[in-house]
Amino acid sequence: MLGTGLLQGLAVTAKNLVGSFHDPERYVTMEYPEVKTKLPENYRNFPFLVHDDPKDPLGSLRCVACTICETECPPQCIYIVMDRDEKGKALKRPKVFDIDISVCMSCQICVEVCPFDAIKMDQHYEIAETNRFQGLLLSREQLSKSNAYYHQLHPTEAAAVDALLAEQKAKQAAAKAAKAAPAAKPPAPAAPAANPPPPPAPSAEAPKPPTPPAP
Amino acid sequence: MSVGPLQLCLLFSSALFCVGLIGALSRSNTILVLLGIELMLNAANLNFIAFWRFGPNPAAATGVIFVLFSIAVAAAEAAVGLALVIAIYRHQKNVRLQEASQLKG
Amino acid sequence: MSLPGQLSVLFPLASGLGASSPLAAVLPASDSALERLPLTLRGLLTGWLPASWQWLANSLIAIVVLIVAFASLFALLTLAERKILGRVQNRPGPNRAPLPFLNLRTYGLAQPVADGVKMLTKEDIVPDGADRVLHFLAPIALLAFSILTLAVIPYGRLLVALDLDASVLFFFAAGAATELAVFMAGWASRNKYSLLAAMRALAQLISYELPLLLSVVPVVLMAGSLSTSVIVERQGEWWLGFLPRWYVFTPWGLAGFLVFFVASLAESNRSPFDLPEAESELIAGHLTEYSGFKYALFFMAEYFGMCALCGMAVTLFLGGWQAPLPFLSFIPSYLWFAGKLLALLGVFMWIRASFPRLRIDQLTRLAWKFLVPLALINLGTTAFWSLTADWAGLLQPLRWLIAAGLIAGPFLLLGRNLSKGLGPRTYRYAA
Amino acid sequence: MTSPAAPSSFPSGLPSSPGAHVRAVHDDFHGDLLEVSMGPHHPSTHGVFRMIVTLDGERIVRLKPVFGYLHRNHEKLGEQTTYLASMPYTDRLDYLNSMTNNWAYAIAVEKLAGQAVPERAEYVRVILAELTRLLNHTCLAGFLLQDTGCSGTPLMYAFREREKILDLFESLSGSRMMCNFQRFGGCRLDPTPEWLAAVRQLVDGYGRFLDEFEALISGNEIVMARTQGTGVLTPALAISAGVTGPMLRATGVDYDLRKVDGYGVYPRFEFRVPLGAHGDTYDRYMIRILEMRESIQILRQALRDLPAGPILDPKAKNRGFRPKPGEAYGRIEGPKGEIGFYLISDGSPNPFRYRVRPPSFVNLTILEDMCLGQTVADAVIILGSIDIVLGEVDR
Amino acid sequence: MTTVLLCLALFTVAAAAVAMAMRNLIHSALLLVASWAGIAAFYLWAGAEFVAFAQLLVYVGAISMVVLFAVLLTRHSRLDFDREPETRGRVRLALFTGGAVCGVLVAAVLGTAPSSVPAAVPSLTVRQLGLALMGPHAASLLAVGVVLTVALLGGVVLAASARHSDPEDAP
Repeated sequence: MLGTGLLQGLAVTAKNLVGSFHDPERYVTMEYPEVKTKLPENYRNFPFLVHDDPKDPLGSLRCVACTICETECPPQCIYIVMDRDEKGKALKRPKVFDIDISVCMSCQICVEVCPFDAIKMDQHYEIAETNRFQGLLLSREQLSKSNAYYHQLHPTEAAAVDALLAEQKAKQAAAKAAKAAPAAKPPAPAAPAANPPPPPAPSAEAPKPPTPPAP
Repeated sequence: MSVGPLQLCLLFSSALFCVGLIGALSRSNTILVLLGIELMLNAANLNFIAFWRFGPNPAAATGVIFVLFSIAVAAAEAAVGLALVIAIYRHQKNVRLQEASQLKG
Repeated sequence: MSLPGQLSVLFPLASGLGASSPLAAVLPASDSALERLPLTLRGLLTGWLPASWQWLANSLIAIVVLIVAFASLFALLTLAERKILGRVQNRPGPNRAPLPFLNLRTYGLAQPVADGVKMLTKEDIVPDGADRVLHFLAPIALLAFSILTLAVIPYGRLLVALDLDASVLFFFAAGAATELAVFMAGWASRNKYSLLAAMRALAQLISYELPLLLSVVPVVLMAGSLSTSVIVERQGEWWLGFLPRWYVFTPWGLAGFLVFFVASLAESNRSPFDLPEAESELIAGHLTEYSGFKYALFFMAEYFGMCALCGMAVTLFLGGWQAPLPFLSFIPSYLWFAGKLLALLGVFMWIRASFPRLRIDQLTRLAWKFLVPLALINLGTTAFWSLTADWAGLLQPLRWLIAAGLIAGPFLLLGRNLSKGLGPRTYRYAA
Repeated sequence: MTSPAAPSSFPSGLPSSPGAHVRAVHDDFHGDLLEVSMGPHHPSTHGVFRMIVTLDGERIVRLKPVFGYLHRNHEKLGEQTTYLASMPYTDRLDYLNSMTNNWAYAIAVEKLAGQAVPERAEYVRVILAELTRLLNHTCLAGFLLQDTGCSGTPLMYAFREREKILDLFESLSGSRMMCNFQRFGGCRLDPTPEWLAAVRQLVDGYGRFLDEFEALISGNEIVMARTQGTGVLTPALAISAGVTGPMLRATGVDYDLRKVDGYGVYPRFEFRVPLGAHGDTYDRYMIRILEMRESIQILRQALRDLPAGPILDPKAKNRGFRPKPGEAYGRIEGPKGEIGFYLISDGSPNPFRYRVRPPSFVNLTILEDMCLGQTVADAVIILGSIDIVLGEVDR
Repeated sequence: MTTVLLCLALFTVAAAAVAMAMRNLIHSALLLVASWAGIAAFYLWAGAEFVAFAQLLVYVGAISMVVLFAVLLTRHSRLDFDREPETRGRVRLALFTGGAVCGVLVAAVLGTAPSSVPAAVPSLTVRQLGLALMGPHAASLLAVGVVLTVALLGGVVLAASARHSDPEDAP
């Protein structure tokens, strides 16, 4: 009969109207600034750099400026310059580490490819800025976050990383001890088992940083 | 020469009638010609109401009833007339009265 | 003759809140003070004026009260509509606009104020190439005609702004002009979407004016009057002493109410008949090129029209301001009217939240192939009902049965014809 | 303009110079046909898509789709970046269905490199693909009804359920829509038992939601009147235009890559392929609803049979990946149709040629054929029923 | 009360005259609607309430819609503008004829002695009107009904058949 389908539809909407007052399943809005969803541990949005010593956030960065992430980054939003001493010898730490998070697409590939567990994904998402260029171009100082912060964001993952690093350290210490004893073996590279990092070769074609025009 | 309300009404109606007449005669757009004729019909209706209102026997509702009938007929006229206009338009792609000289399409 | 005298000649039966109503005598002596409250207040305000000015003052008061009451109802309705729509869609609806300076949210009650401020401060844009005069006149005309229709609805016992002998006719005459304004808006905007909307508005009006009027004829037939006050009075009796004799509780009244309801959804451009402003097809239809205050006027007029049609439906079929049960008569009549009006408006919103939109050819087909025949058959049924008014005893149920059959049969047949070729389908699966 | 009765001479009395452009508009208004440009900014074009519609009254006599507003060089970007770096870009193709895009791309690369995939990963991929199908079809039903003129109600119900799936994606992959989850030789992360339990819970509740949604929509006379018989697509035209996915099956052609190719572990599951008979908008809608019900069955079986084991092939190499020279085409049955990636390797870290076969784009090509003779209102819902995502159409 | 009448008359005639002179058909139609509304106001002034509302309903509500529809459906080409030389003579002729008719009418009206004006507005309720319609005028009512029905059918047939018979209509 004409109209039965319409009545059925009206019944559904009426059920939802009433349900929105007593059934949390039918009232799903989170009123955002007051109430925030609990982020899952895996949540990612923009990368940050992990440092181990809160007293020296820049000096204790795990990053060795190997530029793997810079090469692999799909939108090429990472810009790294290795720090060098006066003689031009690489110091294995970044002098410049910039991430333009207005270009970053939160793909996490930098995290995956980093052999030193130095770059991790942040979860801080309230990053709206009125300044399109300077405000979203994060430098080494802004990117550097403590390991404790990393633990806070991704506890499981961070624990695994810490265990791995501790294991490596132990191995390194053992290697050092072994080296001290026979003093013949070459030093083992401090790297995870899977992929030894290719030699950091800052080529001439390294992507230019997204130079912001002067405001 | 005195002008009572009845005369005023009649003058009003004559003026309206002439406006309709001039429009119907001068325009070549069929729709406007029809509208001019409508206007003349309306002017005639004005007379009926005026005579009913100021006439000797307002209790008899004849004037009002005549106007009601006239409005009904005018509606019919408008409906058929405009249907004709659309038919003409579909046939000759314009609504100029001068060119609608054939009854057979 | 003084100015008010001239005006009263122009509208001989206009009487301002029913002072010279033919029904003035029916106000029961036992009426409570609450029931008389509006009249008492008006008496306090205008009682001291000379007689010829009193009429003018009363009319002005009626106009001001009507506009203020419905403007505030409009503000509340916009909020209520969004709240209901929100709740149906499992969200809270607007609830954040705070009261100015207090920072109190009060469930979004300040939202209409915020909307109003926004509307008033927006730039008024008239497109290049638009017909400026018509573009300007359209919202004003629409609002004016919508307000006119509000004048003849009896809001309570003796509470009618314009108690005409032919008020039902007046209502439809004024209501018919609203689509003209929609057309003006659409055509004057010089926008193709608006033009399409204007065409749709015209087609819709022509189609739905007829069932709307035809569905009212039975009521006029049974009440024997075109006056809304009389129609409400006639529904004031009781079956068996306690069941209300509203027209909707008869077979022909129910059918007439449904036809009227559907047609009034179309007349007020409400979903599922909101084709002139179909946002998914025509952006905003005739409103596309309107902004700021003009847009607000359109919005307001739309709600006024909706209120007027709902008020008319209440008056014609739902017993107007009559209480549903005899012992509830102590509640003032205007409150009953307000309750029924709000309930009907709620149904309008509920429907808007539930249904998609029809297509223009389906819309006209529904009118011509379903509503008009049904209304005509309903007219015949009403004639039967009126002829068998003296059937009593066992004949009474028979009368009900015959009348119900006369409605239900054609309803089923017409419905089947209308939905020919449509229906749920069964699907096969690949082997 | 397009008017056949274009005026040959201008009346002498018209003012000549001021507002010449206004008179041009005037001509538009007085032709027999009305040319309306729907889009690129239009509520119902699902993004920046434009239809130049020529109308006779409300009937469409010509429809010219214009796209490319969202073109961003996807395929050339794929040739400039490494194989792995293309993976997050595939998320952005059909941004509703990143999981299936990822899978199709992963299959192409795995074919190219001869990479094996662990069984657990195959199951997880099926689970994610079917969740994506639920997500996509739910959204589509909501959008389609929104196009028909519902004031948001079905859309909101659809989004309510979609959010649950997105929550699952977020807790698994870290992102709601840009999942970037598949890797060559498996998946990036192993789903936890809690996550699987949450999926199970969602799957159990989804049938209830579908019932309620269908009660609101499928039997609704207005929906049937609007969608039945509009935008009819014949099987012959659909096949010759290369239409795939639910749109093809709605015409009655039995072609589902899950059955035809039997990729992944699909042959192990029992499911049916619903087929339409009319090829109209209602069929396209209903086929998707029925496919969702089948997806629920697949999900139940996959969750039941999910084996233990590694999620990523230990020998898999994602970074510094250099396949041997060769070519490969990997395709899967995405929610919108056949999504495929064609790759040519020259042995370098970047593909020599990277090509996407986007279902939205191919399905969109027959829009005009379906819309001719229908009204504007129909064009909107026909476009809605094709189920396009402009990110994939324009690439 | 003559001032009200004068204002109404002036408004109505002016609106009609401008409407007839307008080049833009939509403006013409809308001005004519205003003029019809003026006539309705005149009926109200004269105390014929029912006729006034009927006039509004039929003219403002219905006929105006049909006219606008006709205007929109027959999107006029520029040939329809009345500015060609051959029409000038006709306009002059029409003005002359109209003026002549007007002169005769005005002379006739002014030449007649005014009748006595009834003091009060005649009261005519809807009930009386209805009784009169169904009583002495029932036959004419039936005839009008038949005319309307035939006109409706004729209009539908005319407008519908024209659409099918035109092969050029198909794009």
